[in-house]
Amino acid sequence: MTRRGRLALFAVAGPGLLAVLVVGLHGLPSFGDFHGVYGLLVDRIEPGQRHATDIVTALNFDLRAFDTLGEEFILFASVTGVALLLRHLRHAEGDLERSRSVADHRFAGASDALRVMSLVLIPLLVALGVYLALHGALTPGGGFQAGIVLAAGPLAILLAGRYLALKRVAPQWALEALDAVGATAYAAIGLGGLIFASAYLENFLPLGTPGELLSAGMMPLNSIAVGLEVTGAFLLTWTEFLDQDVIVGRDEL
Amino acid sequence: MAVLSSLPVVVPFMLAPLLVAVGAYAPRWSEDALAMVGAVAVLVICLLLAVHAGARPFVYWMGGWRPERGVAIGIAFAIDPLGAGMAAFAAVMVLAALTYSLRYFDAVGGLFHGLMLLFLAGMAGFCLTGDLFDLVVFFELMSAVAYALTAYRIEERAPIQGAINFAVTNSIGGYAMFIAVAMLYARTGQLNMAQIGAALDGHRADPLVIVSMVLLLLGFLTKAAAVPLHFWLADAHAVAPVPVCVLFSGVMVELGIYAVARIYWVIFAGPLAGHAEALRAILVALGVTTALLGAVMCVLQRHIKRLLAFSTISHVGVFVCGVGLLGSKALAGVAAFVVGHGLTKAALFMLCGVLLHRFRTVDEYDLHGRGRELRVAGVLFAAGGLLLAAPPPFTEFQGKSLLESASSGAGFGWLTAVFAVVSALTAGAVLRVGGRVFLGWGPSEGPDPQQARPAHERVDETRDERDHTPPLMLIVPGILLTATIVLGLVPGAIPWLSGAAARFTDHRAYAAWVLHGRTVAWPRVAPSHVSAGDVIIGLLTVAAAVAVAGAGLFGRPAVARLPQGIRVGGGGAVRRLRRLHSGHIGDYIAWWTTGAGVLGGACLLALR
Amino acid sequence: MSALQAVALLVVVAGGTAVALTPDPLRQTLLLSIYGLALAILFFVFQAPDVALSEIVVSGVGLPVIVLAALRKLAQDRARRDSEEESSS
Amino acid sequence: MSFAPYAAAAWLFVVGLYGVIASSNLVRTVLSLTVVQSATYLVLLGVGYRHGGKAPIVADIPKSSRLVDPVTQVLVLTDVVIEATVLALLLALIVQAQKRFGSIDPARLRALRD
Repeated sequence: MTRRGRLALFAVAGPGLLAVLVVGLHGLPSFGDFHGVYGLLVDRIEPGQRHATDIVTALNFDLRAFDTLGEEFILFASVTGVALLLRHLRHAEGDLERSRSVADHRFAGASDALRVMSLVLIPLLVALGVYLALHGALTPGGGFQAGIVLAAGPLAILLAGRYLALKRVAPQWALEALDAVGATAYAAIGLGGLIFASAYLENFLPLGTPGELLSAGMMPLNSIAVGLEVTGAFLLTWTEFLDQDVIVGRDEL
Repeated sequence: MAVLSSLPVVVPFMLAPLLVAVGAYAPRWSEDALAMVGAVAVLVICLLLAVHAGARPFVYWMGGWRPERGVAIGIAFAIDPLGAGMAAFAAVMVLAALTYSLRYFDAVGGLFHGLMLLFLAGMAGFCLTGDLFDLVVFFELMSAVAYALTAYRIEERAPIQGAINFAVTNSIGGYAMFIAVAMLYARTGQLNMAQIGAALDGHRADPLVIVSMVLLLLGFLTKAAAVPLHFWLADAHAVAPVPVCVLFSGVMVELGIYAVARIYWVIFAGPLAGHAEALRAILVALGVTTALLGAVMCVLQRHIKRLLAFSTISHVGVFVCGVGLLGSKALAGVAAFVVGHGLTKAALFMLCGVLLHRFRTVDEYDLHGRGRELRVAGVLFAAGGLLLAAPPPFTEFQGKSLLESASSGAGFGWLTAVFAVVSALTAGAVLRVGGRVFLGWGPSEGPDPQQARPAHERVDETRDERDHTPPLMLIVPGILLTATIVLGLVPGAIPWLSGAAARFTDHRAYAAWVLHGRTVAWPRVAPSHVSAGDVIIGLLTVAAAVAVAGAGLFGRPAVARLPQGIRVGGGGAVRRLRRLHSGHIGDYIAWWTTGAGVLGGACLLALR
Repeated sequence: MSALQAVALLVVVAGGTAVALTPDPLRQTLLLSIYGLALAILFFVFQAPDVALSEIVVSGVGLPVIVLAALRKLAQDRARRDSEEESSS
Repeated sequence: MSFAPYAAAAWLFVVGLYGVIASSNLVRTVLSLTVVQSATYLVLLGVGYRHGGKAPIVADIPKSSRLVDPVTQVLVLTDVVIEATVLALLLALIVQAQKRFGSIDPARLRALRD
């Protein structure tokens, strides 16, 4: 089709689909008037039975922990996929340290102000990430958010203009291991439930006092596992794209 | 036995990261071994589950979260014989693909094996879950893996484009499903499918229910590639590496059909009970369009993998018709047909791989006569082509005859003719290719030389030594074809499938055993008999397939003698049909939107 | 619906429309980050702090890095092709 | 007003599709895809909201407080992860497309014309 033909088709089909959606969505309860029995039950069960105070995290890492398992492996599959798709652009990595001076690997566009700021940021990011991962069951946040924040720490090293330092702090193999260990750990915690309790992902740890750090059974463990995986996953994806940039950008092309 | 329920997903989940992380440092054989051990484990567990569920279907609550006051609060695996059987079938396909790739190509340090296992986990979870959102999660897992595997050969252009088209189209289908989940959750306050179904029972289907069904159908039919949501399939299947094609055509696409059946029978059969007639008409219309368009496009191809891809689309049309008949007998027919088709199609793709391995091309005319030396491959290819025509009394025929008797029972007797045309055209196209490649029959120049380009492989996906074909690459398709022949003839196989389908389609019983753990008696299924008429139609179809192949090989002089008006008109129609499949993602999504609007509009108008 | 929610929703609609209608990818990336922030604020006023936090880290850090790196890469490839064409002509 | 979030979602879904269709640059295609996806966030969180409801964190609020629905929020969390993964995969593909085709205009990707 020509561009015009395509748009003409959409000019008919788009409004049609919009109408279908609007007609369907019109049957929803009016905004703010929803009282789903599932949600109401969960609000009652989780704080009582599991001593978690953030009910969203409780759902995420306990009641619907199996969905989260699937989600973690979607992430894992996608990182593996990105590694597969960008693989041939990684060849030069071994030559990196030999062939060029450190100055060559400064991330272009990193100004001095940005560098200083980034160095200040790093410890803050790491602290925030650890806090988020550990307090998932108590306050907003959890392994996923923590993982990205933690990954942003090493990223700040890059913004500080030190690509090689980044590769030294977080070499490829270490990131791959982090990603894989985090994913496996989550699945393995689930197996703990199968072995020590009766069902996969069933809680088999003491519940502790509500509001305290080591409460809510296996939730903090799950949260940490997810945190590890997400940290590895995002750093891998970033460096995968940035390797293209820094390494291939100069000589292979 | 129920204690094993989570393992078909968890075992691959434990192994895949290991493969990915250490794959770069471990020897190839260890990766193969680990991946195959995983696939075998999943296969064995799924078979055990299927047998166990055959006696009594059961529920497994993840995390031990049983329903609280009759309300499901956790995620359930609801395991019935058909679902577990489908998961076992997926494991068989993965195992076959892994075995075939032992000798087929160099894997990139564990990534390929890891992704194959994740694919298996996604498919198994998709088959076993009883939770609507969990179903979507596994759908997305399958998708993410499949996008990456499609573009495995990044050195080529076509795989990149195919993967982009695949990913964009299927992602949009996925988003439609998210909205459907939200709508059904808003209506029922539930995510467990049985519970959603129970909550909808006894209410009239209002626009919200209908649109949520349409959105779910859009997601699953995008994966299953029903017209006009199908454009991505031919692109992706034509370019993915052969072991991946085996999974795509053999089982992934069929899972879309499986999910359509699942959500209809569990969720919508209650509220739409009064509208079964209208819904049947809509789905059958969709199926027939898909079947015929796929068959015609199949005949027009000279790129062999693309030809097989369109044949898959055509068969998807048949399956959509079968599920759309909304009866247990038709569903049993679809199930048998899916198994037979999957095994045959997988074998045919593997034989394509043999050609690719030897000659670096899968262009029918390029390969003219060059397959003469490959006797075994030729025989297998011909057998596969014939089996695609569903000859009596093998597996596909068993499925097809169930389908046909179900369609005449539902007043759609004419579907028999459609099925026959589809089988004859798609099998005829495959036989034509076989005749040209392995026997050197017919002209060696294609009618349209421009079409040849994309079939060449600049860099090939196979391992290097190409002077002879590794025996394993012939043994695996041989086994698959033998299985196609044998499975349908195993005494008790078809009755078991009929029973499983009857169980699958019992809306009320499903809710009873999932939510209340009640034992439900096996439904009695009248034994189906293959009539003499079915056998005659089957044989005629095979004859027609051979005739189509003959016409494709030797018919060009006859076409040249046709009156010019017909030739020009026909040529114009063909060109227009071809031009629709432009490879342009914008076109595809414009058609997707059109399909969504039409399906939604038709359902809203007809089902009230 | 409170006024705050209504405003947040309006900003989201405008932002999403702008992202979809902007043809230039670089500007689109910028808009996308702003859109992500608008979504996060909307989630916050919809009483979903967990989701808002997720959206902030994903659309504020996670995705922009990927998109910008990809854009840079695309520009480099284009520049290389241009210079090759020049030298060959 | 009570329909506004859902109307907004329907609009974003379709306008995102328009972005995909009108695009002559694959990066735009993919970024428009995220707009389509954001429609799903709006429907899910819109459904889960309750008038006067508090965020579902029970640490420092009275036991009887009204809470918004936590379930849809969990679903959106998964949705956000999926957005990130699909975007990363597609961008990797697009980078490769530029390398192989020398263009990321879908009209100039011609490996798969029938």
